[in-house]
Amino acid sequence: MTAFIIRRLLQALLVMAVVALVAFSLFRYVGDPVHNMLGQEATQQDRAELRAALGLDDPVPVQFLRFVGNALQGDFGISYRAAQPVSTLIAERLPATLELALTSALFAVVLGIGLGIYTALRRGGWLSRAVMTFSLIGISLPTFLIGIVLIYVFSVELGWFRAFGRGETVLLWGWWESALLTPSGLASLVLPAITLGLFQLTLIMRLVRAEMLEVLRTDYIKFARARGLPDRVVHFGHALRNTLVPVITIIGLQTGTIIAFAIITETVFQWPGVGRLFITAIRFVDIPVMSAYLVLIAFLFVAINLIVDLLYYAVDPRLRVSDGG
Amino acid sequence: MTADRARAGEAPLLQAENLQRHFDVSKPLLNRLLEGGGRRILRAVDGLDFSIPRGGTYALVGESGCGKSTVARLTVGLYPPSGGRLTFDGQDITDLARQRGRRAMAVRQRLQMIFQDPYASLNPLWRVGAIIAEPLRVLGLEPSRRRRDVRAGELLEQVGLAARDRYKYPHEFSGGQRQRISIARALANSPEFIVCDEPTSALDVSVQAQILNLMRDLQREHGLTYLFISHDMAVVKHMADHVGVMYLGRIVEEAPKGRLFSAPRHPYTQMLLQAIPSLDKRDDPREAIRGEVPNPLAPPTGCLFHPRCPHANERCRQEVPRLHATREGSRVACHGVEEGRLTLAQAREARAG
Amino acid sequence: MIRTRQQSGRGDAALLSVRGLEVTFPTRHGTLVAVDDISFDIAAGEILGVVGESGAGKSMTGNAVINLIEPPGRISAGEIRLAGERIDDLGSTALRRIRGRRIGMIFQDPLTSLNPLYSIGYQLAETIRAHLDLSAGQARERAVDLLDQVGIPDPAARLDAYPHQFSGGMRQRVVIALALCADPELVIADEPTTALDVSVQAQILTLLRRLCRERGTAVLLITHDMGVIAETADNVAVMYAGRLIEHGPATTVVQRPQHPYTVGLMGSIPRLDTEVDRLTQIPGSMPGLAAIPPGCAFHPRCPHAFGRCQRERPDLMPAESTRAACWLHAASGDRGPGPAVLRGPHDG
Amino acid sequence: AEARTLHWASAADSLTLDPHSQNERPTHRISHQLYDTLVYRDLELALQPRLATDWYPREDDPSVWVFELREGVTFHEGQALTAEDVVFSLERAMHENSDMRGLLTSISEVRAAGDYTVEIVTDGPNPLLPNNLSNLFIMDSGWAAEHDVETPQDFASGEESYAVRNANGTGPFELVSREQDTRTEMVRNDDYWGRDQYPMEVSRQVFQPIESSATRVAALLSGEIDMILDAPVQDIARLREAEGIKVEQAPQNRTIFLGMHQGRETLRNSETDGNPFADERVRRALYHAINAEAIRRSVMRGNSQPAGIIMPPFVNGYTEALDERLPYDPEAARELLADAGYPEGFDVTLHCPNDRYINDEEICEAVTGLLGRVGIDVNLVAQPKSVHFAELQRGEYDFYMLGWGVPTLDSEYVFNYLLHTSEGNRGSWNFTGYSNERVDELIQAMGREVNTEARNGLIAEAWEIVQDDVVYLPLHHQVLSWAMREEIQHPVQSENNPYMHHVEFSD
Amino acid sequence: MATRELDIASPGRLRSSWRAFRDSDLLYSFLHQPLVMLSAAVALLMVLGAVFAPLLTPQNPFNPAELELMDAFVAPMGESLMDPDVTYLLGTDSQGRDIYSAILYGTRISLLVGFSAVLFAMILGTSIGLYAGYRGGWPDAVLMRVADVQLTLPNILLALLIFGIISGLLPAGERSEAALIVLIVSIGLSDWPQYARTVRGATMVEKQKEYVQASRVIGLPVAAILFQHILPNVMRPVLVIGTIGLALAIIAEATLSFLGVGMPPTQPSLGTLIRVGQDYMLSGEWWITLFPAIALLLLALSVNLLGDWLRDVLNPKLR
Ligand SMILES: Nc1ncnc2c1ncn2[C@@H]1O[C@H](COP(=O)(O)OP(=O)(O)OP(=O)(O)O)[C@@H](O)[C@H]1O
Ligand SMILES: Nc1ncnc2c1ncn2[C@@H]1O[C@H](COP(=O)(O)OP(=O)(O)OP(=O)(O)O)[C@@H](O)[C@H]1O
Ligand SMILES: [Mg+2]
Ligand SMILES: [Mg+2]
Repeated sequence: MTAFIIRRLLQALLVMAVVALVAFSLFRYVGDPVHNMLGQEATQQDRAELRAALGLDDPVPVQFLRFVGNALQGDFGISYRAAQPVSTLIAERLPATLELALTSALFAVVLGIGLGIYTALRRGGWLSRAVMTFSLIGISLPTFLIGIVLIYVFSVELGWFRAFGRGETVLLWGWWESALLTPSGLASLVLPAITLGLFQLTLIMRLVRAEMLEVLRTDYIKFARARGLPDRVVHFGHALRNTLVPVITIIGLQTGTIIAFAIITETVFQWPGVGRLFITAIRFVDIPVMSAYLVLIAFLFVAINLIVDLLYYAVDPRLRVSDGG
Repeated sequence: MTADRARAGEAPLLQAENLQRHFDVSKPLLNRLLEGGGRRILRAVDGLDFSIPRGGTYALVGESGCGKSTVARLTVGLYPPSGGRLTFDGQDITDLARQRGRRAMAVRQRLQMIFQDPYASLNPLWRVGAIIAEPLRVLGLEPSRRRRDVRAGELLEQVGLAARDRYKYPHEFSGGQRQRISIARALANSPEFIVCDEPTSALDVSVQAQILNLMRDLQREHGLTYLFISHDMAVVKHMADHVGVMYLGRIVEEAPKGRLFSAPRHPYTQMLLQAIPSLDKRDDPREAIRGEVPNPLAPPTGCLFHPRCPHANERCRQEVPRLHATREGSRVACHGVEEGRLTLAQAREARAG
Repeated sequence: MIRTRQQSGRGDAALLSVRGLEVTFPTRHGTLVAVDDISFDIAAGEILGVVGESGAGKSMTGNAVINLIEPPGRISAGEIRLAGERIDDLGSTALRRIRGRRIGMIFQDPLTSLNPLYSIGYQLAETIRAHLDLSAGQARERAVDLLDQVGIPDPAARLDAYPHQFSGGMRQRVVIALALCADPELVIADEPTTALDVSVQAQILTLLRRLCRERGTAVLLITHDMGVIAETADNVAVMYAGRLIEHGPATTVVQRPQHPYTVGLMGSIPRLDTEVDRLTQIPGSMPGLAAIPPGCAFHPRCPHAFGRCQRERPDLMPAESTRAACWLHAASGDRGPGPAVLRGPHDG
Repeated sequence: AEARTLHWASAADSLTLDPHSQNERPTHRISHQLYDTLVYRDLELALQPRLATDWYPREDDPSVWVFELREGVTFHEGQALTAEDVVFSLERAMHENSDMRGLLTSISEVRAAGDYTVEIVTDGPNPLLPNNLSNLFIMDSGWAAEHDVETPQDFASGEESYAVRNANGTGPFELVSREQDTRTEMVRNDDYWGRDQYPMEVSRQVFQPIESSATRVAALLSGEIDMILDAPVQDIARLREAEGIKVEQAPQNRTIFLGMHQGRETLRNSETDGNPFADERVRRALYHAINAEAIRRSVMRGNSQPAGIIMPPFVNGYTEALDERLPYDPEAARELLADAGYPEGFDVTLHCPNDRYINDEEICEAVTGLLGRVGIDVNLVAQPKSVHFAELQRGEYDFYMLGWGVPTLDSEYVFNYLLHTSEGNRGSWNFTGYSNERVDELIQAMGREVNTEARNGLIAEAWEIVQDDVVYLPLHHQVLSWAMREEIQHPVQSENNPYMHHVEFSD
Repeated sequence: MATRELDIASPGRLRSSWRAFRDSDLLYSFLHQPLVMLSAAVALLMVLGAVFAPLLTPQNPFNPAELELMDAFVAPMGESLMDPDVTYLLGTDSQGRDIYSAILYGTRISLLVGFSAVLFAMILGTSIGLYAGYRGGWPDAVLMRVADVQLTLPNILLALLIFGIISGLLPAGERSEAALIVLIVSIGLSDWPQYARTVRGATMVEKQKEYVQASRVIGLPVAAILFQHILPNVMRPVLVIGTIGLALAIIAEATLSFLGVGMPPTQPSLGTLIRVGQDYMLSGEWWITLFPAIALLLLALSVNLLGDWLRDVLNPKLR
């Protein structure tokens, strides 16, 4: 167990190191940072000064270490575009993305697991078929189209929900701008959360269904039936728990995916999150923001993966107890 | 008979000396550091000596996991041994698994293998004709595609199928028929020596009989030498001249068939024989059978069988017995037999149950 | 002790009575009949062995009894009675009171029969409490007791262990304990030893036999191993291509089989006590369900087949001390060469 | 007055709150809410007093402008406004980090001539100086010292300073919170000096940039936003019909045109040898090939005014005759190209912004098609404005789109930036390589000439030359379209600059 | 293919193949699922339409010179102002681009990007998977760890990143020309782990199978084993993933283009058309965005349906 966690941590560190290297190379080699900052007009002297100020004359490993050191302190430099520290930009936007991602993850997981179980248990039923067909449409509809349609129908035509931004926010703990506590914030959250969650929902649902069907075919389920256990126990006690083992991984990964997919939703709904920051950065070739976002997302993913692995331990005794031998 | 020839001093076709194969199944380094415990070596085959005379059938029996298949793979060069020596027709083939090139091919041409699972041993996407002709093609024995095709048909007929079956795919055949196809493939390069790894254990008895008969017929016809592996004592008795009983990677008893079955000396052999349900006797209390095969990663000290042996004493718990010849011409690795605690009479009695 | 032979006909005396059972699978090639018009009885305490080659329909028969046939397969005809009460048409609640409570089941593979995520204590207690009105503590006690009976050393300590911490033989013992949780009247054991090593096989069979004898439990023992039958069963039913072709006391069927298939089968088994140069072999192999020949399903492989065999399907008919579905034993009319030809190689 | 919040939106956000760091409209727009200028352009673009109550050249010295300051004005944080602050602000705006310094090049000294009098000394008489001050915001010198923002933020190198996120102006609104690219919230400054002079009915305003035009419209339609500054041209018809919403339009102080680099030996982004643009016939051919009417009709939905000159109509020096376009005549274009030695046309890369002007990318696309018809193979590169302008200013383009407004409302501004040979402080937006001695002379003379009539003569002559040289390809004058709730009363300001303290609610 | 050489010419062979196909579950289940047949028809139609777009369209929407600016915003079935003989079936956009032509050409891009990206990912992933699965040991561990990590990064994000990097490296003028390649590479590069993991798993199973051992016994070289035996046997799941991956790649391309980092408006893919058209959704020119959206949905849906069906048919476990 400890060994497992330590190994995972080491791997996580390795991943982060690689990501940092990519991020660093992005900053260092994609375009000339000095050129990006000063433009062509600048004098040789300006350039040399900035070059020295940025430490670009040091050996590359030193630069990399400094990059990592700065990154560890949350310093990713200054955005070329917004002329503000990247860390500030991200810190301002992270709450928005996290609130959106978590809401839609909740929506996707709860509904996805529920529908997955339902369609697996009522395999032939018309409702299951309808849900399955619908889910295929859900997978085939690009997220941005869903968003556009939702905006058009529910915001423009019906006027039920808000079409952009996150409404009024309140400041929690002095740094977290939360939109979950205001009516306009909640009204703003509905459409983006659905948009973002729909794709994940269909994925989770189809996965749960497939896994559940697989599990329902196993000998131990047959044996559980043969032992005369009630259907409820067989389905929810035995089948579901076994289904959850692989599903947990996917759901864990989905949470990561949701944060990344938020890019699209945030673009469509003008949601002031890190995703939109990133997409703007890409369009503006704003390298510091890109590399910071990369590091941030990698960090989130690594953290989520770690949590998923630990959850695995909780669910599957085969991992928990060392096989006596 | 073949046994006579062997006795006449002719060199064995295949000889294994102190053959070993170890698998490193250690946990990753980090776990070992944190949780203690050193490397874990699984001694799947741990010092085997046997020789197979030309034209004979040497059988290896033992329970699951005792290393039978590993021996099979070692002898045909699918694994390199971790130690010991393998000689084929006087030629050292210990390193066959690592060798390419003409010399190795010349050896491979004389060896073949038949596998257990009739469903997995044929590539489902290849036509039967191509499967059978593969050895001819790979070993370069028959460059002409047409002639290979014709030859595949002949081989199919030899094993009791129709020549036109070569255009079909494996899934169009039943288990027994597939095993015949496997045999046809094994015969394609006219090998002298065939390793049969439980060739019938996945088949129904009625089909098993067909295959066993076929194998015997082919042996006679082509003068084949078999290394026959099985966990079924009755099948072994039917097929073999000489039997080696394996337990946890070692041979515990080796004897000519007749002797082994009439007077098994090693307590494990005796137990195996008792464990077979008899068609004639009923309701015998088979309480003598105890325990299960230990985890090969944590084998017992001393005689590997001692935890399950009714005759074990302190020495058995500590000292590893070596194979030694008995007066009757068999070899047994048992302190009890060596010390005379377990006599021939006891053996006969045990057999009679 | 060998029990008296069960006669078909009145099923009142029997614990389990199966009549005209038919299991079918609709497929795109038509409806496949996996179990075709099978009837047999099991008395209380009796061990009935069902033998046959792979695909003969043994498992289907066993599953049909406990109504566990997976769709699209279904029982399409016949009736099954447990102690006189029909159980093949029960609703799911009623069925649950039968399964595990009155009929226990053991599957072939102990590796996959247990849910890997729950401790065996949990699985035992869960089953016990599903059927018996016991408190958690009592259920636990009973679980310990059961584990002890199936020969698991130090049962109280092992209760919280998970399936993967047991060896194959031990796991099968746990499975048996689970099947016996509520002291069922009948146990269906579907190849309980096939996946095990020979030495463990013997132990499990001995255990199963002992427990059922002690409790007077009837057993439907499904296997393809004649040796197991000979050693364990009182009566034996031989299946071929979904049909019952011979039914009689085990010793008789083993020693003096009456159906040509059984004869061939016995001859094809290599034996320890006798030496033959060649085994008897039945040519060909059992037909697939989609290609069962008309008349006697065995006739294309039968050395004694004659005209009638190709046309008419034989029912079980008395043949010496067993009953065989073979026209050679027909009481009158066209009986072909007669049963005298039926001499297996081992019949001396 | 009752509390009224106004939510308004526009495509772009202010880049920084530092009022001297960037000289661009979205930034000024916010600054105008928070800071005051000495003078400002009202809704009719007339220069009006703001912090200055009066201004005049000193009678004894025409190169000194005297500004009388309003008394009793305080900054949001309470400091009183004095002449010191004005001097400080002007000097700050002349610092090399300042983007405003181009407007102040003629100033040689700024001095306080009393607590409420400021004198600005120029290098020679500069009759138009006040025109340059309408976007020059006044900061508190003490506050600046306290927060170490005495020099403007160095935007290019990404400097972050206190003034970027905080503001202490004398303006009608005070900053509550600001999240870049997301939201800027301001409340009414109840101590504003003009509290009684202006309606000041808006008690709180929230500005949110909304990039996507469809979302902007949707937000207005669904009621989340009360006012949008850049109603997409395609949606104007619908917005007009929408209940409770009105669209107000006015010609904008901006003309859209294309520039061609005619000075270099060979084009940078082209396979063609030499520089076709160096030939006046080629430039004229391009002019003939562009169907401005079709662009107006299709791309702009009628919401633009085809232009023949690169300045808006209300600028001094403008005449209708100058604004007459050369006719759309692809035939003539082809002939001219053939004459110039390009019968098969040539290839060129057109660089466009895609988030700066109304339908900028679509216009360029249309141009691409129109030029394609006369054989000119245009490779279109559309990029965000920050990239576009950065690259443009680095002189990397051969053929580009630009829009120009004239805050001073005088032609000299256009000449100075766009047509003077690019050297020193002059011609700083002339990326065409155009250099004409006579024009340069005229431009310099315009700066000195105080006689209006003579000056207008210089302007007319200069226009004649450059129009004849076809230095730029004018496309159209932009029309501003503001869409808002019907109850909001605020006519369109032609600089596209709403003054929220002017807003009245009609209900 | 390797098996080609092994085939033995004979009339029986062909007949047997055909019979095998005719009797196969594949054909049967295809013919018995109207929805699947419908989606196959739709997919086929769209592929044909895309391939033969130049022959089927009145204008080349990628050539600005062919666009008639005065014909902008013609409604579906509307007539051209300039040439009354021309009717715009699905209307035109702000540039006078015929939406019908644009959809066919856009589908072309979508399919081109989709197929190429899938092919790229498939070849890369399958090779890595085969190697890792067969070789085992530390290269396997390392490669799969990389795949794991990459798998956690959604393809859109990765593609965006790769796109960002390549854009940073290319001068602006070349970006739009390189857009197609960049799209293919970035989508393809982000999708390989799927194939690698599946193929690796299947290879590990397959290499243990006795038919592989049988070939090793006679000394068949590793490369031959991999390509003659293992590869064909692991292709089924690869094909399934490939089909589903095609739908995903098409969506990814549309999404990237929608985000404005894909195809430029002068060479619009379906995603670009939707993005551009979105601006006209409220103004009444619904056709500019609606028709491309429908085309995209139909394409993705039909491919997804086919993929779903293939997976069910090729995976007997799921039936
Ligand atoms: N590649 C391998 N890596 C690690 N351990 C192995 C490997 N191959 C075999 N073993 C181990 O070696 C031992 C002997 O295996 P082997 O397959 O030879 O047994 P066997 O006698 O053939 O058993 P069975 O009757 O089940 O086929 C077993 O414990 C097995 O787990
Ligand atoms: N879902 C199904 N669809 C069609 N046929 C089936 C299905 N399940 C089982 N069968 C067929 O039913 C027949 C009887 O199967 P059954 O499992 O009872 O055989 P068995 O005698 O138990 O064989 P084994 O010894 O292999 O367990 C077999 O021929 C099998 O192919
Ligand atoms: Mg083996
Ligand atoms: Mg079975």
